[in-house]
Amino acid sequence: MGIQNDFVINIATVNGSGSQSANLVLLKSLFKMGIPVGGKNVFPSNIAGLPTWFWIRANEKGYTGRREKADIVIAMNPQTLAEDLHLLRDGGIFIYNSDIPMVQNIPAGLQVIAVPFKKLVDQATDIVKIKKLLINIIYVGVVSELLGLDESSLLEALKDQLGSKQKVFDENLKALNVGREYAKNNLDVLNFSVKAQKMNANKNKIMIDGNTAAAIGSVMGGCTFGAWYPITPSSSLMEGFIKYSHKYRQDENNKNRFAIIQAEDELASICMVLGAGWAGARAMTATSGPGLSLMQEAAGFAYYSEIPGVIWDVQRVGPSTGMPTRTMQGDLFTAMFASHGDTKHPCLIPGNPNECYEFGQLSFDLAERLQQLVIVLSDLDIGMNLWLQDEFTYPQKAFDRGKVLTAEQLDQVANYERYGDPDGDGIPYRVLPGNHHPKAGYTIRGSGHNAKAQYTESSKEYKWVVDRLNKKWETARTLVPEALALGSGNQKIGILIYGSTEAVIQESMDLLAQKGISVDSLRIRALPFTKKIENFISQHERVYVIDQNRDGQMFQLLRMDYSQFCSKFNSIKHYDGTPITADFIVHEVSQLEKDQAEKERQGA
Amino acid sequence: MGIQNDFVINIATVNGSGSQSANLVLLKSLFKMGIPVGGKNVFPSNIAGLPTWFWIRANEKGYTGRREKADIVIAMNPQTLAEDLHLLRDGGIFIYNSDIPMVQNIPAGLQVIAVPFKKLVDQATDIVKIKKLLINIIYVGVVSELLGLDESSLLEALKDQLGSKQKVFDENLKALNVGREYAKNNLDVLNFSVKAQKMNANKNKIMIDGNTAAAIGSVMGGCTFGAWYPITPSSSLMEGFIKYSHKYRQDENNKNRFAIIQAEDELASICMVLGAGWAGARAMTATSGPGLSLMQEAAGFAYYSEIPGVIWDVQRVGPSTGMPTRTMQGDLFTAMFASHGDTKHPCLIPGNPNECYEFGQLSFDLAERLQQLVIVLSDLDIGMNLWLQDEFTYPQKAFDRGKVLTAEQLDQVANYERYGDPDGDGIPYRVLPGNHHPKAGYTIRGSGHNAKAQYTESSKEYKWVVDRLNKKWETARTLVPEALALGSGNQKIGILIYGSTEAVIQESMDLLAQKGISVDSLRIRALPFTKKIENFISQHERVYVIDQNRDGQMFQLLRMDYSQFCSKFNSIKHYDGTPITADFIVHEVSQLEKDQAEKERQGA
Amino acid sequence: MTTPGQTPDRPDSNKIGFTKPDYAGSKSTLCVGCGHDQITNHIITACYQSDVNPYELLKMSGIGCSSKTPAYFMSKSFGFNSLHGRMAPVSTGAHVVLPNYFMLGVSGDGDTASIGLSGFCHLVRRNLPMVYLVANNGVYGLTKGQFSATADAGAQLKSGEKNPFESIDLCSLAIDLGCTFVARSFSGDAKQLVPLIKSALRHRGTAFIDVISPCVTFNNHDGSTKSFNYLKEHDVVLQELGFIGAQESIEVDYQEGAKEVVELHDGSKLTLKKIAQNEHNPKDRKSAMDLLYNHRKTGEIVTGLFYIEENKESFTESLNLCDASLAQLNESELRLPQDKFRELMSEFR
Amino acid sequence: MTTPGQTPDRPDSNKIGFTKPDYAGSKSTLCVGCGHDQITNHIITACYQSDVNPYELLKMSGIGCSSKTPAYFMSKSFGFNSLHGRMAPVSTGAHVVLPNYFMLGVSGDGDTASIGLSGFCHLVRRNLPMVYLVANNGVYGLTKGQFSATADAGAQLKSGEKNPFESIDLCSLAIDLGCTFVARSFSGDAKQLVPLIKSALRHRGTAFIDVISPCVTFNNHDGSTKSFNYLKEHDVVLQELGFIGAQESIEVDYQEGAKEVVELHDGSKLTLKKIAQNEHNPKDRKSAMDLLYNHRKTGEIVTGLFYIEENKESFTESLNLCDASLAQLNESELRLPQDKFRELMSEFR
Ligand SMILES: Cc1ncc(C[n+]2csc(CCOP(=O)(O)OP(=O)(O)O)c2C)c(N)n1
Ligand SMILES: Cc1ncc(C[n+]2csc(CCOP(=O)(O)OP(=O)(O)O)c2C)c(N)n1
Ligand code: SF4
Ligand code: SF4
Ligand SMILES: [Mg+2]
Ligand SMILES: [Mg+2]
Repeated sequence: MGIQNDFVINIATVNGSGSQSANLVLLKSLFKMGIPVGGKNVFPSNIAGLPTWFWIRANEKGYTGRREKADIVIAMNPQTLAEDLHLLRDGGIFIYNSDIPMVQNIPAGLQVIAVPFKKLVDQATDIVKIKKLLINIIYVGVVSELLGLDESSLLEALKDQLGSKQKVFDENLKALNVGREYAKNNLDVLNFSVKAQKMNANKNKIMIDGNTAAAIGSVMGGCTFGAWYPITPSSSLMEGFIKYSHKYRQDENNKNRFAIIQAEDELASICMVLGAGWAGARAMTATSGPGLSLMQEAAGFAYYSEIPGVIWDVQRVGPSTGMPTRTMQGDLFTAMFASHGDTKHPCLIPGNPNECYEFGQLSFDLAERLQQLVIVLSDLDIGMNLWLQDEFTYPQKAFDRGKVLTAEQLDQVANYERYGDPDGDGIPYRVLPGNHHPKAGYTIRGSGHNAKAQYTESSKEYKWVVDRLNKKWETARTLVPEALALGSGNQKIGILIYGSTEAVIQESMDLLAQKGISVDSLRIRALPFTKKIENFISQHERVYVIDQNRDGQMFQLLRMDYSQFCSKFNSIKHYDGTPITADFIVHEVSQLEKDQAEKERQGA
Repeated sequence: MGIQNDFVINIATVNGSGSQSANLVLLKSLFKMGIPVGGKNVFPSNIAGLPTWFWIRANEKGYTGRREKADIVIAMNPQTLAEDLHLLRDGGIFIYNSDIPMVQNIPAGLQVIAVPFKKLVDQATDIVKIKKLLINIIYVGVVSELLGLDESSLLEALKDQLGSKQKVFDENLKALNVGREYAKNNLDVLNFSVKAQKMNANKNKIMIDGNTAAAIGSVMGGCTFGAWYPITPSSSLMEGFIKYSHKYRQDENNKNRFAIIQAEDELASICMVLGAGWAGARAMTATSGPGLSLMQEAAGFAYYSEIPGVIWDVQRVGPSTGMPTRTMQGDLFTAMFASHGDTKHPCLIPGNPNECYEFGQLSFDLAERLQQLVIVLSDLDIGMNLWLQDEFTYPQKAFDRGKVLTAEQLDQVANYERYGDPDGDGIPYRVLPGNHHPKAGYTIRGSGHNAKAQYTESSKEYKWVVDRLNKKWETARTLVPEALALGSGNQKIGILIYGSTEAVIQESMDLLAQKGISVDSLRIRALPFTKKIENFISQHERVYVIDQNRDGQMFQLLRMDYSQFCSKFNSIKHYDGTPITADFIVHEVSQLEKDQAEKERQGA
Repeated sequence: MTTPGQTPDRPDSNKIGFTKPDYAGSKSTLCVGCGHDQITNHIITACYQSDVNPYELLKMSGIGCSSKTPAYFMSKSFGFNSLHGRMAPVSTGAHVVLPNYFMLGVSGDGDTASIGLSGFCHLVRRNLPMVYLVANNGVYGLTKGQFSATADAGAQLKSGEKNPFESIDLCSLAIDLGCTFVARSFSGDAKQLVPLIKSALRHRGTAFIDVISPCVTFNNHDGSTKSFNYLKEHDVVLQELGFIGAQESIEVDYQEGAKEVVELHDGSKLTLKKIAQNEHNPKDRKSAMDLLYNHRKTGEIVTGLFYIEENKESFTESLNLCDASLAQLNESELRLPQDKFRELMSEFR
Repeated sequence: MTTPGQTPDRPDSNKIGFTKPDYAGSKSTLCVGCGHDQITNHIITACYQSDVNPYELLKMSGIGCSSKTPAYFMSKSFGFNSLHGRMAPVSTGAHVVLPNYFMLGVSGDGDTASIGLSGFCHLVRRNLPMVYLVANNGVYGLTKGQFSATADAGAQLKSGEKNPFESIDLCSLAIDLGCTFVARSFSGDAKQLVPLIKSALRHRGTAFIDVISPCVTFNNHDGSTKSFNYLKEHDVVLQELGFIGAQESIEVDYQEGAKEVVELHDGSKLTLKKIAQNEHNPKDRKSAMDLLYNHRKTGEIVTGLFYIEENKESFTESLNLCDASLAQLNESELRLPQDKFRELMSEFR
């Protein structure tokens, strides 16, 4: 009567020790067995030698978000042994390296399994240099046996991860088997209480991180220009874009259909995006909080001079440098209001890697349609962790390059104004440098200008343009991706979420339902808010807004726009740097519901 | 039956032509005559040759804010002659230079006076070089005669402005008299419909701009360190601080009790402030919107590492470079939420130069007490225009340097924690570099840290510190300057204003009262909001929030914090770059009141 | 292809059919007598005379009086009046999309040597093909005359305030950073500046020209080292410069032996005839540096072409760009085809 | 005054009574073998041996692996681990308030030559008195090994990617900008780096030391020009350096004629004995530049003291500061007295 296909394994190691590949073998084995699974890497902000944890969650129902406690901890890091014990649920299994002295005061009820890794690795290899590395694959061997992993899936995963060189593969395979043998011969494998069983949930699924997805999306979205300055956790996004561009974007003469510039800092990278966007390229940069802060001035220029461009902000924990390797949804204000003096930007908020892929494309359509910066607010949890996702769909639509006039089209226009509003939607027509029509040339500027793009200090002309920009904002509201609902829509309670909270929303709703609290949910996917969001709020009696930041930034933005509904809003905030869990949401909502019931009883 | 001591004169010239001194002579003459008066300079963002207007408003009731239309226009700039006609109220007086051809289509009812300035200046001097300059003083002469200015006040003002060199003074005096003589002999002075009459309203008053006031305040507030990068309209603040520091802050050996650094940019100036603030100096910078945008990243560092410092943001029109020589209250969001990842800063919002002086001092007390950046949101209208003010009061209180432990005090503390909360108010105790106690030394950082100032990536330790920062925010709420009320407090309608709208609030209330709309008003002087603001809102049926920006930023912030009162709020926005007028407010409020009455009637 | 506005038949047309007024911009709003307006005129002359198509030129700038000048020349061209200190990265982004366009940037000493210093250095390091011109007056004109970082040590403001810091010499800095075309000139010296601009436009990497351009309002008094008078007295002209277009026959202006000839990227030629006696070799970085260091001590302002290198790879070349502009590629050129896409997806299984 | 922790009686104490452990910091979290940890050790040695009071030293840094090092030495000192690229302006602000304190900054090549370049240049230009040390590994270590701007042209990443751009030579740049103490060293060369740090601490302006400090994780492979191996093969040591404290008698380490002696600000001395044959004169800027330019062509990395100038006014001097710290002045020292205040008010009437 053990657990089957519903468990969390947490592997505690140090970074730079090579454990990452081993952990991926484990994760991918489960994936290949058809079990829904997710992986999260909790790593330090240094390069080697500090504590790292890898969380694997396998769940037949498809709940692959984070869970607070593990069923199994594999404790390889002596530094954190004591605290790692507390990562286990009651009755959990603690597998540790018996070469290091075990701590005292083991919580009652835990099952402790000591494995003599040093001895085992000596069996696996004589090459001293690789012993440290191979220990990792040995714990995979041990645990795979305990869980009863499907052998062919395991070997396939090993091949995927470590199969590029036969020698390396052989070494690892040997070590894997040493681990498996050890378990078979020394541990009570049969009665191990946690088991994995093949199923068939992963057809047409992939395992991918959001940064890679965004990189692929940007390629498919026709981005031809990237400028960046490395920063965790966004670097892998641009590095992915570089990789795929080189691989898939060279023409028949091996010439590049893209340009990617590693800039000297974020001030430069955003300005390069402005230059390229003005000249007509689909241009983007990727960064995280500190970089976004540095981009504020240029963001205002883009807003006022109406240059399209895309910023990916893969959010990490602030304030300031904060915790670069932890996750947070803390940059909503900074993104939406980036820059002084009445500036605002549409933001897209992907909830998973699939949406990173989609928004990698959509962001450019919107940016060019609206002639604005579009800021995509991803986060470390989406960007760097491995999510189980539907395979991406091949784009069906052509690029929407927005309102651009060619020289020929300009000939048809009587009174061309770069900053006019002929269509009444607040969006003017662009001309691109390179357009040789005599009416085309204009000087773009961040200083006051009139509809004709001429410098002005006239109150009237100034006001006309900024009022039009406000009209454009209302148009943006109709173009940004719609919020997504879950649930019947008939409940009294609504939960408003956004971003990576997606990973746990279905689980939360199911758990709440089990507790007798039925809820609907709506996931916001963009700023400014759409009508559907307003409707959702108006149709529910109580609305819980879930933020992964301290200040409840989405909650605040909602109160600002929908203050008429303010009495409905409740704020739930998770902000310790870890991804939010269903347990947390369930706990908070039930608590608040209980308070509410109490209040009502007293009121009654 | 003309107008007496209640008029607006608008002088249209080009900048760099020397008209500014002449205009000040006129302004100061009125001031010295004891008539309440204010002066506003509407100048272009270049150095010479473009249209400039100087507005003088004299009003016996003390209404010295901007008024939409002038009673008298002195039109010296041929470029703007046509539009200048429209600056006049119906029946206004248009004095122009008859050397330039007059425009056609003069609106009916205007009184047009042509003055042959070229001929007059030929009488005033033979020196070709100074003719252009002296023309300015000639129009002062003409108009002073028409208005009937008190001769001794006029001469005193001339001496103040141009008396430092006898020769210059004599030349100007001669020109002034040429103008006066011309008016006496050629114009119907006696029946001129606008007159100035001596009164006694300016006892203990001064005429000063906010930047100068802030500079004096910073000196009196013990600021010893300034770092800046020039930007309109903030430059004169720091230049004032430089001037007064040099004049009043040298010790007996002519050594400086201050250091002021012209930095290479705003990134550097704010970082210099952080360095100096950390080391214990009262440190400030002054900037405007673009600079504030560049300071975002460092602002977050200050917030998280708890370094005191002061930023003066003298706001100008955005977005982006915008209109550098026009006024706006557009940086509220940018200031309050400066930086990514849950950052927020207390802001002070002076309403006039006197408060610039006060906040020049208070800002440092608050910054050091709270160990935070304090951002003072002034604007171009306050900062660069001349306001009639009560003479500043000499400070009675000592500096509040906040919680700082000396080495001796550290000896008494058992468990010193740089980022602890021993008092429960969210504010820790600082130690300053230079403190030689073994417990003192710590490394300040913008990365995750615990109460002991040690690097951390622990969720628990991280959360403890940011929760404490939130507690500090609540403490800030109790320390920032209280909002100021006008009116009986018993009205149904409340007006919430802030900043330079102060100049016209009394006038607006009086005018509204005349229209039968009695209102109370409250002027917000800081963020976060105080209890008094909440009370004001709760005690009024309808609340008009007046912003000088397009997006109603204060309105939005209020809705965010007081969404329970959202149905009461109405937003009034003025954002064309000119200072707001009482007429505008009256118009908007009465319109909205009419709508309201209509609604109520229909509802009933 | 004739672009609109070309009138090849007119006698005053240049080789590509534009007359001088085709190179005009809107009316200057700078102070009367400002050096920057002189530069504007020289740019117009240079572009007109050397047959630069205004439709194929991008005008770049930052913020400052100097950065306003692009509005005052060549209205037919697209211009980017960017942010203070950001001309360099904005130009970098734009260039990549239109690599075959001329790019001419006018910045100020504040814009480049203060707030924009890092961008400038990195642009030079990348050898971005553009003419980067600094209208150098030693002060922040537009904010009313504070010292900039190019103000010389000991130079005085009108107020008498003295600059305590050594000036940043943008030319030696550029040379040190590997800039491939480095010159200094004076806004008043059409004879020198016009051929410099012409050659700079044909150079295949970053062409940097530091033009001393007096600010008549804030830095033209005694005690200034950037005033018209100071320049008149201290300008040491290094060479007599000439430019010969690729189409022109070299004999026009070329006498064996008397002049050094540098062949530029497109086949046009820059000719140099030494005036000042010195050992300077404009193809040797060390020699160029020595020249500058020697003159620094004397208070003289040496002007002319200091350094030129035509063989270094330009930024554009390092990017290995396809022929079409990055702005003009379509879905089929940019997206993975279906099969590749499926292949890629399979990597994540 | 004895500051706490001083134990002058112990035999292993230095002249001011501290033992070497008094200079220790917390445990390094850098990769095993990282050059930066070597630098940490040399700093500790230099400060201990040359009697630097840890209570009177400020440790500054930016962000990067290198910028973490101040945490790993001298825990008694106050430290400022600032923002990426902002060590320079933060140091400038702090120095002004505690001008008599030693200030020692450790930055990275990314931190200084990329995002912090402008601040670095302007700090040098101001001659801010501090030791500005760059732990230069040619890559961004902390973000996993991308090229930085000091990577040499042609240098290779582990992936094989080649750097197309010329490297920024922070030493020649510093010299050009008027830096008054410019040296290069290698993290593995205690003999050279320790006396350099000692002298740099006693220098009265900006002392810049570019220390090649290999990144064992991302830039220590073949093809790297900043690897331990490359350094071993290409390091050309210019001089044998020595430091003689102000208190020490000069005879200790000084032989007439054999060595050049530079007297530092506080009376201590730096001695130089030429090793490599060359014309280099460390007191002449041009000579220092020539040295660097000559070696650049050869692929050699010349290390040693390139340039020193003890007479230039430091930033602090230009500020004409009062004796008391700006942090410690009180109301009566800072406010106008009542009468002056009234006088001032009357100006606005
Ligand atoms: C971020 C920012 N900071 C400051 C300013 C104010 N500002 C405008 S122009 C200028 C200096 C211009 O100096 P320079 O580049 O030398 O041009 P000049 O006017 O002397 O030709 C400054 C500081 C600004 N526009 N933006
Ligand atoms: C504004 C900002 N951008 C980017 C980063 C990410 N980042 C951290 S360290 C670093 C580079 C460090 O390189 P270097 O200074 O050479 O130090 P090293 O790690 O090589 O010693 C970068 C880009 C950041 N922290 N802040
Ligand atoms: S202020 Fe100086 S730089 Fe600016 S336009 Fe006038 S003269 Fe030229
Ligand atoms: S990554 Fe490189 S620079 Fe960073 S600690 Fe490791 S070896 Fe040192
Ligand atoms: Mg200038
Ligand atoms: Mg590095």
